[in-house]
Amino acid sequence: MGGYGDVQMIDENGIRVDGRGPGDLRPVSIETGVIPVADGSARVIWGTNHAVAAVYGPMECHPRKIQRQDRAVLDVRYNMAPFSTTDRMRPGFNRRSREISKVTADALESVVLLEMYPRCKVRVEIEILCAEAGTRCVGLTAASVALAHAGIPMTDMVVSVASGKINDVVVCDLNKEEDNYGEADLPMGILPNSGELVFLQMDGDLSQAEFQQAWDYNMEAAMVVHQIMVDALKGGDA
Amino acid sequence: MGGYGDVQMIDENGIRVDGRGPGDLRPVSIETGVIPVADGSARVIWGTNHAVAAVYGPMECHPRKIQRQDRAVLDVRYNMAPFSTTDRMRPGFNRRSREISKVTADALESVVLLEMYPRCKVRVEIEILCAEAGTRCVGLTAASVALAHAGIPMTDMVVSVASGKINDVVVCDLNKEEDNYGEADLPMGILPNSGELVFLQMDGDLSQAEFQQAWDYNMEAAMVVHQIMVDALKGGDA
Amino acid sequence: MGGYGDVQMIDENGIRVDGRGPGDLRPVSIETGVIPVADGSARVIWGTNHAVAAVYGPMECHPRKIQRQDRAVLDVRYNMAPFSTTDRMRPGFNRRSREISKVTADALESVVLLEMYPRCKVRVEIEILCAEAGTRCVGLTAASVALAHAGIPMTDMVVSVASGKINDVVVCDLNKEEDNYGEADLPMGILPNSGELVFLQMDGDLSQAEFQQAWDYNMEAAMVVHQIMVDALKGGDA
Amino acid sequence: MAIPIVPQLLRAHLAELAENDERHDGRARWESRNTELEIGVLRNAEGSAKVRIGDTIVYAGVKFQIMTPYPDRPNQGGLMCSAEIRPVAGPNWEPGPPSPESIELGRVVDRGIRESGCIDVDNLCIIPGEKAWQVILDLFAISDDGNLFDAFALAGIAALKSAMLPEVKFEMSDSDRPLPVSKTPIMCSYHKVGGRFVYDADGREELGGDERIHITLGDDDHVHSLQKGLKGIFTENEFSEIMEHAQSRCKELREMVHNAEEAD
Amino acid sequence: MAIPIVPQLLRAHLAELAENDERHDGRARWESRNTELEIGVLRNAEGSAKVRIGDTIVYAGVKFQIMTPYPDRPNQGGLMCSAEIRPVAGPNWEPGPPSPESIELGRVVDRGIRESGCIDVDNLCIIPGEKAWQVILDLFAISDDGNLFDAFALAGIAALKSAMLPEVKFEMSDSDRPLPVSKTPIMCSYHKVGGRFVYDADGREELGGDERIHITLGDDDHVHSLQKGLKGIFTENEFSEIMEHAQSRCKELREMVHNAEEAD
Amino acid sequence: MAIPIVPQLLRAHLAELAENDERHDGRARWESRNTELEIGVLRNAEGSAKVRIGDTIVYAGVKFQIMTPYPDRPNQGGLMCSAEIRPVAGPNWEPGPPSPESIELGRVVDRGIRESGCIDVDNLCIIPGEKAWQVILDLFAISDDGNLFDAFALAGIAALKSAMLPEVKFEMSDSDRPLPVSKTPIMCSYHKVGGRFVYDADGREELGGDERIHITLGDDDHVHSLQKGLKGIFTENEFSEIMEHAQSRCKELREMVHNAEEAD
Repeated sequence: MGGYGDVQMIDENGIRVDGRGPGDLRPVSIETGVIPVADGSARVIWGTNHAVAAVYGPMECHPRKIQRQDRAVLDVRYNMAPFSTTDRMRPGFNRRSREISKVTADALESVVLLEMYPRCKVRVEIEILCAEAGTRCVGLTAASVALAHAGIPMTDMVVSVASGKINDVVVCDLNKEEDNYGEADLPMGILPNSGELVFLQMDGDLSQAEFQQAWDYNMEAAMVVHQIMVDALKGGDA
Repeated sequence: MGGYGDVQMIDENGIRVDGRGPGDLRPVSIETGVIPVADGSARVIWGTNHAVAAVYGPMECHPRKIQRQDRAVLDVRYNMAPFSTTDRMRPGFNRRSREISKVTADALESVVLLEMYPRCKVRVEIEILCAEAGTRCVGLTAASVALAHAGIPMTDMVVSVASGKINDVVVCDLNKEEDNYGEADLPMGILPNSGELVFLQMDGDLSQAEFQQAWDYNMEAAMVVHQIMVDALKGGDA
Repeated sequence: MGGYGDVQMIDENGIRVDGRGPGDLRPVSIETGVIPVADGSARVIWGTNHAVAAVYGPMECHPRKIQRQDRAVLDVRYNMAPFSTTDRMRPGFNRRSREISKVTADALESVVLLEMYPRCKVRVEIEILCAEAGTRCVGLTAASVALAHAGIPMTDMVVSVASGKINDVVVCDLNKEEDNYGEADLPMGILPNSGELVFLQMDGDLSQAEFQQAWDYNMEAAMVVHQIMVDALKGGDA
Repeated sequence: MAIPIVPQLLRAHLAELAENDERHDGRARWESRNTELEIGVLRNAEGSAKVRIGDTIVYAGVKFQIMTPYPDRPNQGGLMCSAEIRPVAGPNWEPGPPSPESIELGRVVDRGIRESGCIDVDNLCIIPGEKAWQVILDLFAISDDGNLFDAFALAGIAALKSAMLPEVKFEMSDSDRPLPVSKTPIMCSYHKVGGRFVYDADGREELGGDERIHITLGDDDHVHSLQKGLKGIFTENEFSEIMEHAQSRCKELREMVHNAEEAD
Repeated sequence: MAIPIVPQLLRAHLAELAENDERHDGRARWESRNTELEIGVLRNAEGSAKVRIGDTIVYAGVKFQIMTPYPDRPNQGGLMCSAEIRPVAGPNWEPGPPSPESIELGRVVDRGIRESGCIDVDNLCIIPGEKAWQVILDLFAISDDGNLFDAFALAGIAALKSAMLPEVKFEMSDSDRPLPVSKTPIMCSYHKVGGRFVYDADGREELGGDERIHITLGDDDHVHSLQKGLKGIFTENEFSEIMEHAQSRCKELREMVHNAEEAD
Repeated sequence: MAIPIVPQLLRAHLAELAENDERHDGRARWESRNTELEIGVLRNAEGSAKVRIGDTIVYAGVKFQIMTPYPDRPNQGGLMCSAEIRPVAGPNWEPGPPSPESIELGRVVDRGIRESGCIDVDNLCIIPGEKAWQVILDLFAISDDGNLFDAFALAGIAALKSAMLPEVKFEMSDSDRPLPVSKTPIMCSYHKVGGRFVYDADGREELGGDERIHITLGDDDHVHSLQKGLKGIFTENEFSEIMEHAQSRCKELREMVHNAEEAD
């Protein structure tokens, strides 16, 4: 977190620069079937974030050496397009995208019934086309919808949201400025049916009480986003 | 193409800086057997270009995964030696040499009878020791002679020449200065027996009429170079 | 060798800056068992050099393609930790460490009875934690002790020492300043029981007579270090 | 009608169709798939376009950087064009460093735009010898059902023509101004399928076809770039036929770019 | 007692022990292995520490470089934290570029230290806009028997707290001065083994366990960094239990760092 | 006489020949193959040489760049020596990053030249602290039938001795001047084949042999560089015998370099 205490991002009435209250989400919209050649796909517009996710498989797993006798391998990649950021991002895997790919895979593996497809591979590709804070959450949410759209069986979908702290106030779903200048960021991956977690990170500085507030905001927001995911899947392809 | 219209490279009588007329080739000489450890090899001196090509194979194809059941694999590499250019060239494959390797392989695969050697590999190695414009043509021509020298069966040899445009005049076989400051470059790979093409690129600006003139120059020059190739192969090794 | 003739490193009585005479070694101490998870390990403190070596194996050899039917493969790596040098060393294999790994492997392969473990691999890992001249010798010596500690059979241990020349005087076991500003460096890998060699390099400028003197110093020093190695192996783990 | 996806069978199937001058999706030999162009679709890019040709979907985004001009060309800015086909775009695209195919794609599209001279690099100078604009055009495929070349080229020129030099962000002016783009080079690509060339091959035709030829033509039918790809032999007559079609089709696509510009 | 090393059998074995609330080495669920900390152990590093937790042994070394501050932050120096687990550290660590595991390790440890704000980067400025100190913390494992995360984090903060800015070497002063480090962030890591979380898992427990959670707490129980790793689901209650243990254990380890400092 | 190329059989065959003090191509133990040296063969290099030893053919080219001297050595230019053995040179050389063998080759040749002091780097300074010449010697094999070490070393020193500092191109003077090279270091390489060392091993002897020793001697028999390569044990007596031969052979090769220079 940048931690520039002197940028004022929330006023005395608890109204944030983009007009939201502390516990409000940005607008979220979801479409399925946006990548015609994929087995499943989704687009998530979240604030001004724009992510697409494609699912390929279950397919034959090669190289053979990564094949598993008892279950499918889940191959997840998160990537930012070069034009997705204010300053151009050089193409190619970097440490950040590698790590986000890994935690996203860890989250999804916790819910996908991989044992149903021994010796297979399921590829999940997340591409951020426009990035405005919280892309790992947006990407994980998009991947979850794309898996459902591809008909891959899961125990539950994963909904991912990040709350944080700005000007010493805990707020829900940080936007870009809040992410740059805020004091803490707590992204979580939540199973909406049980309230359990499959993904958790946090950076910055939160007292134990603030931490609890951010946690609660994420839980509430997850239920809202979950409904949008369900509606998109019911609504049929774009 | 550089496109510096203000460098005068051809006079009012159609005489170029190196004394050639618009349709003239630079001097070309070819030797075979210049790499004793190779199965076939050739050296082409073309103007002050200096290229050598070696052919190894047909040999066992490894790694296995690139092996083909019904034909041989043709593995072609084009490379510039670090001392081949005015400013030293850093060793290692770059995008340009990768692309030239690919178009050279595409051209040669069109004529080599690869079906005669199932599960084998034929390696073609092109090294530019001195570069003075048109090295992709010189290299492809050298590779073609080296394949013949190695006794690899082909439907025809490939002859490659590039014509272009300087000071609004279409000319044959650009030299280095003409390549740097000219307005267009049209390299072609021609089968001398049928006049058919296996390689074609073009950069710059040519009207439809100029394009036809450059095409015709290439066709004529290819016949001249073809005779030198045939003579070299008949003449025995260096 | 730096070859700065004007840095005075030895006085008229043959006393070096660190108090040693021309033929004297720096203090050497050796411990075994310093890496609990390894099959064999050693730490060598030599002057202010600090090296650790670990041996893993004999173990199954993979990737399969490097497996040998008639003997074990010896996989040796020499590496300097980023904090081992005055200016931080960027992590990752460089040409110097690659070459030292190779000559170290060549030396050890000459004595390890690899035929006793067909199709296996033995890994030898050398890490320099603090570097103060002569690290290839210190590392090779540490590796030799770690192999013995792991119970890998050898025809003899390898002892490695470097002598050289400073201010036109031949001296034994160069320290860091002497290595930086000296005129020659002759590292050798010696089998203490036969006086034969398995490792030899040299850089700088030595007349034939100076060369013989440096050679003789190395032979004498090797016997001293060998005794310390034997004592460490007898003494039991740290 | 079931279409075989094993390449060997697919080749035979496509050859059979070709004998009757048919294509597997019912198109005529020189007919293109439905082609759509949208501009201004990427908020963080200074210029952008999305192109859909059948089930092929690509984006192009333009970004700007400040560069120091090369010492021998103190008045010139630069143009960089980079194509990425990431594994999102289809079952057969692999992660890892750019494949020879995607390198060729980027270079062929780059050349068509660069060689047309549509971007006047002398126009990009800010302070001679010190500062100039570098234009970076990134081409990005999200769904590959064939003919990425033409999709990239179309999205590329449209994105450039919609791009604004970010003079406000770089504190050089109070308002951004459009990037000057003087021409509209257009690429048309042809694949040999079942022994004869067709226009706008889809994924199946690429898989079961032979060589391809890419032609970039400028506003006045001038040739700016050619590229033959893959193994295969072609005659002068075949080439003339293609060139003739390209001259008429390029005009139509150029119109589409101009219409999108005006609608913007 | 023989312990199976085939992961499948090992999982079963650990699960069986868990049913009786036992661990394979006899420890209680929240009990750590013997933990030792030494500082000032690496002569060529400007600050250093060695940590041993059971059979896990790591070093941390601090080096300094002079950097040019970023234009938008002319008064700030930098902190870089890099973790290497080379093949010396165990039979399963491979040579080559950093694995996803070691990248995650470095980033998680880095974040805990960075986000605590213990290094005031404004304090590292030498000449505003021109020169500043860059602190480089290198974490280096030589023996991995599990829980490298906590070992690295402990060695890292201890090495930083022992580091001297090399002002003599860089000809800026007649004597070196300590690097100012204002806080002591401590990481505690928990692994799910046999269905319940345990503290300080060793190599076998990592091999036969599921997800792990890393918590970095500051001087005042403030949370600075969290990370859940690996496949696995956990409940809010499980997390609360871990957080409670972390609050007490971090205090003990912080004490250990302070004692080592004083003894130095 | 058919010569087996399976290494195991080849070893046996070479050992048998060695018992009668014979070599597979009829040479005596200390006899070299036919050795030819040409200089000035590469038009775009500022200095160049081609060496042929039997069927081994290599080129060396010298290029110059302007460098900024290192702060601690403001009066010094630099020498960089790089060896490439590309797959053109033989059936067993693979494409890709430099192999350990080719890295060793480059470093051993580099050292022999560098350590002899034949290039006085103080002589390469143009403006102290600002500009100096960097000499780049590129060694390039096109046909490898063994003993690339000696071929590279011979071509390298000959190329350097023929090199002209390109003062015209860099606009520093009206005419180029020769690079000052004060000594002529020469390398001789020995391989253990069939149990005894031989001089100038060819490709087969390298394949069926054991360790090798490389010796670089200067004008006055001074030793400048040594390297033992590959697995193998040797005695002090063996080494003395080699050193004695190297002293006489280096003189002959040095003569060859001087003759080529004069003929130039």
